[in-house]
Amino acid sequence: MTGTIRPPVAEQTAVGAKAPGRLQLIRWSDFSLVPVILVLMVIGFIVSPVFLTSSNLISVVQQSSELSLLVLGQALILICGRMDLSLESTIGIAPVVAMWLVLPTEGGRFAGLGLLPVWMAIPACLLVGLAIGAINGFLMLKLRVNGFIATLGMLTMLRGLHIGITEGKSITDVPESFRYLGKTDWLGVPAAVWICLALFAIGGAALAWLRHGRSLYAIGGNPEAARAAGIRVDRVTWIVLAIGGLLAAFAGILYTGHYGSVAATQGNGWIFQVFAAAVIGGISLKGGRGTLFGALTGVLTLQLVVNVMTLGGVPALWNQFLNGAIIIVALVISRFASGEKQD
Amino acid sequence: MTGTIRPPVAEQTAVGAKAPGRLQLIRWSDFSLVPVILVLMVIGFIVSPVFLTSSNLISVVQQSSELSLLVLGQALILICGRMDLSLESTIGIAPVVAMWLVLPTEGGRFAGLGLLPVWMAIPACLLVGLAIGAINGFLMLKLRVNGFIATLGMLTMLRGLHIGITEGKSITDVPESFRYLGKTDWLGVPAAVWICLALFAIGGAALAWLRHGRSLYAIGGNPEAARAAGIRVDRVTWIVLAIGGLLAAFAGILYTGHYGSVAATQGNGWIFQVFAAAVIGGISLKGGRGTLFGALTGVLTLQLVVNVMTLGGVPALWNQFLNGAIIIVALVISRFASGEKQD
Amino acid sequence: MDSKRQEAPAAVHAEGIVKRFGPTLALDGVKLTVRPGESHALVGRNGAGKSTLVSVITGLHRPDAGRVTFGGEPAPAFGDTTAWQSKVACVYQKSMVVPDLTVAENLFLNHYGLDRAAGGSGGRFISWRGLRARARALLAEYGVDVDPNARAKDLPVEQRQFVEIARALSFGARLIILDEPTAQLDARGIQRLFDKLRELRSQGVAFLFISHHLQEVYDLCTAVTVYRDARHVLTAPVADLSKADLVSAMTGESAGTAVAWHAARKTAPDAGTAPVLEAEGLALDGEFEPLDLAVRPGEVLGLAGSAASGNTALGETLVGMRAPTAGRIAVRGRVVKPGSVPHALDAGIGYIPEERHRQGLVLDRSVAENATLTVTDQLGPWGTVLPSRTREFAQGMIDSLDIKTQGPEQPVSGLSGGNQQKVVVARALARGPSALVALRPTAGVDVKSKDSLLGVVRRVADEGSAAVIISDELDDLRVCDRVLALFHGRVVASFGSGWTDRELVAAMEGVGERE
Amino acid sequence: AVVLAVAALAGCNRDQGSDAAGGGKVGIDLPRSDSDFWNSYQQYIEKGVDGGEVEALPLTNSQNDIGKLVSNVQVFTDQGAKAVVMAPQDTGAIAETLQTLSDKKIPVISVDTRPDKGDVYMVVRADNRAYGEKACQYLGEQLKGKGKVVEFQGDLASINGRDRSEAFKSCMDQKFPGIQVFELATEWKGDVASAKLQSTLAAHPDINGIYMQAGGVFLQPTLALLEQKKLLKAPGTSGHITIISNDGIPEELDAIREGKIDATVSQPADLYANYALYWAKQALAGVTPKEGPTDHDSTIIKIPNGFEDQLPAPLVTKENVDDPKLWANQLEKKS
Ligand SMILES: Nc1ncnc2c1ncn2[C@@H]1O[C@H](COP(=O)(O)OP(=O)(O)OP(=O)(O)O)[C@@H](O)[C@H]1O
Ligand SMILES: Nc1ncnc2c1ncn2[C@@H]1O[C@H](COP(=O)(O)OP(=O)(O)OP(=O)(O)O)[C@@H](O)[C@H]1O
Ligand SMILES: [Mg+2]
Ligand SMILES: [Mg+2]
Repeated sequence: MTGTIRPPVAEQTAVGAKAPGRLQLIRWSDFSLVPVILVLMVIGFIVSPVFLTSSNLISVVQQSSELSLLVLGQALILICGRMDLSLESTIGIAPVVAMWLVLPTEGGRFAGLGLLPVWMAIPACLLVGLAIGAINGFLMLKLRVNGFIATLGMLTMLRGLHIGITEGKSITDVPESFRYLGKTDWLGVPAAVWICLALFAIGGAALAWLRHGRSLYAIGGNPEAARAAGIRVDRVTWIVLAIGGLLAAFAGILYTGHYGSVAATQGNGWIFQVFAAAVIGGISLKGGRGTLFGALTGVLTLQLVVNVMTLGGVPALWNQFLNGAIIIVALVISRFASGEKQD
Repeated sequence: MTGTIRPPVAEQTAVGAKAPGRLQLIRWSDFSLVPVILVLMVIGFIVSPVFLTSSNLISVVQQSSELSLLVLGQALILICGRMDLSLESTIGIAPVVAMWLVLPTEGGRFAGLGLLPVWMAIPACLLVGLAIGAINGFLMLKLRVNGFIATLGMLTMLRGLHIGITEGKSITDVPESFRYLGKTDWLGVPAAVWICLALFAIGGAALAWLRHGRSLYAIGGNPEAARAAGIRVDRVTWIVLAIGGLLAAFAGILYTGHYGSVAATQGNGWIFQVFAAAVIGGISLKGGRGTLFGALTGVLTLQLVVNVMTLGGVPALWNQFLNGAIIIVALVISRFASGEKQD
Repeated sequence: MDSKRQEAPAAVHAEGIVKRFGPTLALDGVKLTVRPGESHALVGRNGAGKSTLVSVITGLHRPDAGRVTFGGEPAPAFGDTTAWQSKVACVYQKSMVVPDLTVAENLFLNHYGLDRAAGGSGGRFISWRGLRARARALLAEYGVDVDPNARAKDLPVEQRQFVEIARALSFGARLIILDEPTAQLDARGIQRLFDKLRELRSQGVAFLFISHHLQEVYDLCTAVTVYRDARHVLTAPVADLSKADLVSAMTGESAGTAVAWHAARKTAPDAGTAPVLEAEGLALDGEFEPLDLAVRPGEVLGLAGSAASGNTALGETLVGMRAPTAGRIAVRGRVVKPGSVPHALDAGIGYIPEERHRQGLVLDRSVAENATLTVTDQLGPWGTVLPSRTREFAQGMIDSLDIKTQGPEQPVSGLSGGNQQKVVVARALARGPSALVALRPTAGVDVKSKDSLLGVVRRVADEGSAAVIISDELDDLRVCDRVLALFHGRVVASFGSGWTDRELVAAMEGVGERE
Repeated sequence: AVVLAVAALAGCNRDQGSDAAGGGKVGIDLPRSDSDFWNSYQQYIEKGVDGGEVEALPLTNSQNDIGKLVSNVQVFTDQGAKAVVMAPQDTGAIAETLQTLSDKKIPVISVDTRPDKGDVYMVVRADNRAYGEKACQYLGEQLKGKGKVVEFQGDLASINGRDRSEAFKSCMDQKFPGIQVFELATEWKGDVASAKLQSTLAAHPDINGIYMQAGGVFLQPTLALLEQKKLLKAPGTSGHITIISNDGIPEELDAIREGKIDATVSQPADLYANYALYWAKQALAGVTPKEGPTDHDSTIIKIPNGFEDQLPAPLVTKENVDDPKLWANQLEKKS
């Protein structure tokens, strides 16, 4: 009896044997929005023949690219059981600070400090994003204040900083390095789209197959248990928050390149879209559940809705109403398709 | 035989004994913002001698009155462990629908349906609020979708409905009944302020001394335990959500009276303020914790900050930045003053 | 008189109860009858359906089929929990306190002594002063020294459990259900509870008592019902049933012979060999005072102590969950960085935490993922975690620990409590620890599983590792080669493997300490 | 119901789509739907389109979001628009899009704002700076160069608001140094404006004048507050606060008639719409605009990236409030 009781130790089993069925990395619930997307496509096609042209579809995905990066960052943060509202401001303030540091003190419309050489613009921007994420981490993990309100404060503060620095104007003298990514096509599809897809793929792979990626689920699901299992909960959370800021800053670079300037309202009001996309895509606000693929379908759904409504010429007055209605409908569909209560 | 089955305790002790200290209905943490308010008052006094005049202070509380009603509703909802973002739109849509039903089909700038007599304006408005809360309850409790996103959808949808009905214009032909409360003074203080204080007092008393009020804490703290204790969790939650909508509609009446018209953007962007006030005031976003008194101090703190900044002539460009910074500072202070981690 | 009682309607009678949770059939047409004044035990292995039945007969779950009567009358409508409460009071297996509320309020939750019928004030408003006084008196009756103003979440587990028990018993119901009430209590607490129950029984109150400690069944109960795999197996007077018969009814196998894991009476480990796990001057302010420990290869050390003895804190310090205020810990001579679980893990310390739901499991994730949480660095090259290796590894664990599950992919939340506990053990063993620290490893685990879990601990030691069991359950401590008894943060006694129950309990209770 | 609506829309739109090849269709984007002014603009646009001025694709609305605007323009080009009418609220960020459109040889009519960069066929606007200056001039004259004036600024991130603020400020500084200006940032919110005005009034009860950058949002809250404070006194009486508004919506004209406010700068929604469509038609016809005065009381000037039709923005006071040429007086009441 005792002979069989001793459980295997990891190294011993490494040789492996017949695998009795794939480990379900992907659940059906992750695909719950796919039918919605298909229905939207059919409606789109009925509404306008333009819908299915590659140029329209490419423009839909390109317009999704910046939002999807925020959703990527937010999804990672949500999976490990936190929230970061300030991503919405980071997408604007990070490029602003970078340009402030880089642009010359005179000559342009926007007077910078000229402290750094121009090639530093992108690194500086990313660093600012990282720093913002790290500050959020400090507030949540060291001071232990409520993350929702702390990042809400950051959101307001950073937006204020943005307006303070730019005096409410958009910055149009954007360094060439920023423009490049927003304007270039690779294989006929905007570079930004490829980059987003790549980042989602990397993120998804890390969550599925890397030990640190997998640890996010444990941390979000039960931080105490994760700690007892030897996961450095605070450190990982902090890194994830910083990565969230980094991704938002990168989204800021793409946005700036895409529209050729840093808008004064860059990212304003996006955070609700971000949450809606993530949750409709199956990410739990309580942490520990969801996949990046789901989040991506969430973004696409919302973006397709907007596109179809535009093509369909929905009266502007009723646009927002439909938008809200569709969020609710998508939410209900995703809840019943996945069969899980969402509490 | 059965007579003695009752454990003897209850009768024996009903007489009670020496009470060594009040039952802590109010904890120190509820007062954590009081020092902040005092400091703000000192700063205000230094900044401008006008600050401490009764007319200025009355204006601060009057401006807080509509926001504080939303906070009251949200606080009740948060205490029982839910959230309602759509309060932000309810404050606008409820008066709009009421007027739509009441105002004549022609003659005014805004064409109503003229379905109801004018005296029905206020009851209709309140009913609309109640109905919105009930719909939120249906989504959360029957369909079991995520409350945050469902009410976010409602927020967007109701805002869209508002714009759709009013065609984006403000409604200025407001019935006299709406104006009355916004304009009247009782004992030198606006009626709205008295009403708010009364509602907070009633709410606070209900939470402290009524069975159904107390049950909110149990529901928010541990819904299973609440159910096992015989509390009708879903029913109570539903009622609380409806009350939240009702309070928001009432706030809409006060707002409309106060500003003399239903603005197209009435309440736009308030929900973050509402959450910030509630959390700074010690209400937990996880449910089951906090008092209405705390929530009220939260509202006052935020409103005093705005007042002091206006009086101090803070440059407009840096207004928002300071606003955000102050949310964070107040949050940190309230966290350390109460000594509780806020996770 | 006996026959007269037979004719009185049953305090509760349930029959043909069927309850499904998705694909799981939790109850398959079971029946149960508790007569007035009877103390009735319900036993069965983990996942047999006991707690589900409790939920059904207390009105928390609606059965898919079957019918429940109280005293011959049909049960109240589903959802009318208040009506159910007048029929039956219950201490659930799951904690049913509201953590942020005070003890007084938890005791009178939703009643507040307002109902005149129940001897209350009949007023509309809650009288906190009266409530507090009544709470204090109620607690005093159980000898629990708790401030009624304390918040429930600040109480130790044991006192919280007493709050729940006191609440259930104070309703004055004729039928009281206790689902594993003793799992969180120490010996003295159990004694107090039993005294109270016997007193109530003498007043004619009926009990349904669920426990995995069969001895308690024999101590307290007159009749027993056994469930196995969601079915009713037998109901019999306790006196007619030997312990071995009871166990074989529960497991469906003829009772095994001597327990396999009992401390092998081999020669005590050679004092000369270097200790595997060593602690010097280890102390944590407010929990335990400086103490030295040394556990040698092949040795299982028991740290016995009741709830307030500080033994839990000691265990958590050993594994790095808490940082000691003084002292050092070493494994095989290597000093472990204090207060760091990853370092402790690398040094070879394995950890079975006390409360599985708090520290042991990520409930939403799969069995495979939970079981491999500590070995994610060994399941693939370059920090990857290969699904195939994860699955294989988990399958191995499931087989060897006999975990009842649909497969490695099933979320842990769908397992029964005992099987969940086995997943926690699997997680601790996954790294092949040289020193295993187990806190109350068999809490809430059925007899058979308990055997196998303790057997695992024993085997780990026999293969040359060291093990520390921190518990107040005598059964757990029987595997140990050496037992140290803690009282108020100090080691008060030390035993070899030949201790008697009485000695050890006395030491844990602090009787005759500081000789 | 939503599905039905979508299907219905789908149905009617399909017809339009199929004959798109027939003529030069114009894509028209509206900047926002929550303001009186822009909704009036929309009505005039729809009237013009229905009247056959141009053929238009379904109207879109970019909700004050540059990203939405860009995607709407993309949709227009996908649908084969031959000209685009837009009102970019962010004059910097639209540059890329203008570049793209110019590459595709699609002329752009920019309404209300002058893009910083990128080619436009015609900018149709009344100068926001002129609004600020007119308001300053009027207040300065009424107050005889001294006193205290409150200015409700719009959103600092809005070009229109900023232009008005800057022009107002520089005019006040240069021409009326005796007037003290309190600038209140409001984010275009009436309640914020009311709260800040109340605080300012507490500190300076002797406020003499108010400049509201947008009547649509500030008018009613301000009047309500002044009424409550009993500060709403008839023009000419002592303690009268001179109020000048901006927009020229019907409610403002009513208020002028009732003597509640003194003046407003009328932002000509009708002219915006009419000349936006007019220039779109000219662009489709391939006409090159000429500099100089026009037949509609405006001047066309050359700007670095195109032309600008500077529409008149009349100052409305009690004297001319009933002028039928004012756009607000042409709106019939709802029936
Ligand atoms: N809420 C639920 N959802 C899904 N399955 C459930 C649920 N509750 C119980 N089950 C299933 O019902 C079965 C019986 O569970 P139950 O809790 O009644 O066992 P038990 O006899 O109390 O076991 P233990 O001795 O471990 O307490 C289990 O296998 C479990 O999988
Ligand atoms: N969400 C759920 N999904 C599926 N099954 C569940 C769920 N929750 C509980 N169960 C089932 O309910 C049963 C009871 O679980 P519980 O946590 O009460 O432990 P238990 O069975 O009483 O075990 P123990 O006696 O060891 O404590 C388990 O068998 C479990 O399978
Ligand atoms: Mg159980
Ligand atoms: Mg159990």
